Parts: sequence; C-alpha cells; structure tokens
Amino acid sequence: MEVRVQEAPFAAGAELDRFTARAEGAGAVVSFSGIVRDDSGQLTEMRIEHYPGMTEKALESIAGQAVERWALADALVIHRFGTMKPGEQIMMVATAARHRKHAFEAAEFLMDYLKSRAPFWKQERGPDGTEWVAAKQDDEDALTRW
Amino acid sequence: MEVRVQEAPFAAGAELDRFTARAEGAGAVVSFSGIVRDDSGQLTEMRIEHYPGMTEKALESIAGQAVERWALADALVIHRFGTMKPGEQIMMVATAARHRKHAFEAAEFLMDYLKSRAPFWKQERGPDGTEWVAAKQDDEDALTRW
Amino acid sequence: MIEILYFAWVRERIGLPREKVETSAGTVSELVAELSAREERYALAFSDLTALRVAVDQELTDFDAPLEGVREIAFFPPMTGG
Amino acid sequence: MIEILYFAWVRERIGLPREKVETSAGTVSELVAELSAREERYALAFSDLTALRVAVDQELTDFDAPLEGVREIAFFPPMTGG
Repeated sequence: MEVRVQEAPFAAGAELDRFTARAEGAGAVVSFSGIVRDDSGQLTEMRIEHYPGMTEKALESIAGQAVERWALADALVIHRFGTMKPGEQIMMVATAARHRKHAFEAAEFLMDYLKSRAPFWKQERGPDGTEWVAAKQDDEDALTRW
Repeated sequence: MEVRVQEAPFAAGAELDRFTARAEGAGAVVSFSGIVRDDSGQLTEMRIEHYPGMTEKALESIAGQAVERWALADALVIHRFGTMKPGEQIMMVATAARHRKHAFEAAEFLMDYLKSRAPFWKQERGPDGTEWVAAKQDDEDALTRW
Repeated sequence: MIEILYFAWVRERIGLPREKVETSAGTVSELVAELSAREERYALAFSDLTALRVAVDQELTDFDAPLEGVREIAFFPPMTGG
Repeated sequence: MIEILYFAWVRERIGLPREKVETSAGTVSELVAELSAREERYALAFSDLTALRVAVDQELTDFDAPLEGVREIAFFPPMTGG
C-alpha cells in the first residue's frame, strides 16, 4: 500500500507500470486519474489546499479499509496540492485484485471517500477572481453505497 | 476511439499516458489491465485463440456502444492473442469522461462484454498438458446489469 | 458454398480450423444436423448445442438463424476474453 | 492551550491559518460559542455550522465532541478532494 501527498506533478503511466509490476498474483488492475477540467473555458488555474498531517492519515485510513474489505493485492493513492493548470493531473488511485469486480469496486470506494472525506479544498481562478469549489450533494450521497 | 487486436506485448503505462493526453475535456480517466494469473502455481503458459475479422468488429461495436451510452470523450481497447506467461498483461481498456461515475461504469461495461461477447478463447498449459478455460456463469450473469 | 470455421475445442474435435461446404440447409440447425449425420467427429462436436455458440457472417446469432446469402459460419464454445 | 486551524474560506473569513487559544470550553460547540462572542469575524465564519466540518486531533468528528485532552482542532468547509 502506498499513499503520497505531494505538490509535484506525477507520471500516471509510470506509476501504473510500477504498481502493476509489484502486484503479485493480481489478475486485475484498475486505475483512476483525475484531471483539471475547464468546463467554462474561463479557468486559468486550480489551487488545492490541504491539511498537512491529517491528509496523510485520512488517505492511509481509506486505503487500508479498501485493502482489507476487498482483499486487495495492493493499493496506491497519489494526491497533489498547490497550483495546477487545466489538463494537469490532480490525483490517481490504483487497485490490484485477483478479480476485476473487486478491483473496480475498491477503486470506486477510494474515489468516493477521497471526494468527501479527505481534507482537500479546491479553489478555481478565472478572469473575475477566485472561487472555492462547493461540495456536491451527489458526492456525499455516493458514500451511502458503502 | 481505438481498438487493437495484437500478438505483441504492449506497455500499459505508455498507452494510458497517450490516451489521457488526447482525451480533451475529460476530468476522469479509468483504466483496467488484465494479467495472466497463476493460481495453482502450475501454469507454464496461457494461449489465447481468436477469430480474426470478427474480433475487431465485436470490439469496435462494444467500444462504440460505450462511447455513445456514457458520452465518453474517448475509449481504448487493446487485446492480445497468442502465447503469454504468468504475470504478462493480456489486455487493457481505458475510458475518459467528464465525471468519474461515467468513466467507471463504461470501463466495467467494456470488461463485462469483452469477457463473454468477444471471440477469444483461453487455453492453459501446465505440466499435465493443456486445458480450455471454461466460461463462468458469473461472467454471463454480469451482462444482465447493462 | 459456405465457409465454416471452428475454434477452440470445437476445432480440435472436428480436426480442422475451416472448410468449405456445399449445403442446401435452410438454417444453422439444419446445417448442424447435416454435418452430424456425415461423420462421427461432427456428431461428437455438436452433441450438446447448449455448450456451443454460433456466428453467422461474424455476428453472434442463434441456431435457428437462416442461411440464405450467408458466406461464413463459425462454431465455438462460450467466449473467455478479458 | 489548544491549537486551532482554519482552512479554505473559513481561514479567509477569520483571517489567519492557525492560532493558539486558552479555553475552558468542554465541547467543540462551546468553543465555537466562545470564539463567536469574541469578535465579529468569528461570528461570521461560524454563522452556519451545517456548512462547516470539524476535526479534533486530525480525526473528523461532530460539534458536540468533548475537548478534554485535545491538542488540535480544525474548522473547514466540506471537503472537495479527488
């Protein structure tokens, strides 16, 4: 299990290859990457604030729960903070399991918890200034599934 | 949309990076990789037979359905045939969507259809000879979800 | 003339990957009956149709599919991709 | 002495990222009331508690959580990771 909270960009493909190579006995590897999206065409950058110390603890707790619940061979969480441009990768998770159903479910669980239970806050900057991204009720509701 | 049926190995990480780079406007990229598993410790190799011509048509049809149904920015399917050792990657799919739920669902849909509706047949070779892998009722049942 | 293809253990039981056949069968089922009557190895391969799948001109279909205008038929076990 | 941390717009409204506070409050709610009585900017930041989340010693918790033995409290809006 590996959890990283970092400001620097990461190379998702290289991370996926490394993760897959060490996931012994796994038949299924699922990855998710989150990318800064510019729906309005007005986003100049996104800034992510986090709570150093608690962030790492929260991510390790979430990843540990996923590993145990789905008997994962391995799990990876990388989440950036700081300033990013549209198109840049914000975060990724990867899960390795014997069967595809478990790898998919565990990755979705990780994402649902990351969205609403890990101490990150997104702020968007455009030509008219900055705005904190509001939490979505959909994301909160997604947790009831688990 | 890209569909490839090939005997040669592929580099999942490089494919994921290339796919992500061209998936404009997507906020979410999901990938799945399938790996030759050796549960018994007796597998010397896996051979995959396919139906040239029909395989490509079936995969393109499945990928096209996924792109339309989940309004994907892009979809990728790579599936190998021929002989592979335990630990080698058999196939991968990737999906790019605006939101994570659609990227996850479309990737699971692709996998469920690939398992039971694309003309591939797996044969395992061990010390006692070869055996065709039997289709699983679970995999057939998984299709009822869609 | 229809081209028939066999895959996986169906190919092994029949002993060849493909063959061209002259037939007046109107459906896949009639073709299966015709082949099964011809030689023991076909009868063996087609003994349990629930364990088989069929594609007509590279599209999955049923055993009652008509053969008019068809160029290629394939018989194989349930698929195991992914 | 308890260390209080503020994040995102809570930090902006209160005007500082962290501070040390001497308090006799028994619960998070009591601490919030104490701070809100102290200065307008706190009252503003804490005006709608349903829009806030609280962590005590880096674990998410509720506003009725006790403060005995606690070293660090953080107030912030609902999280938006991923």
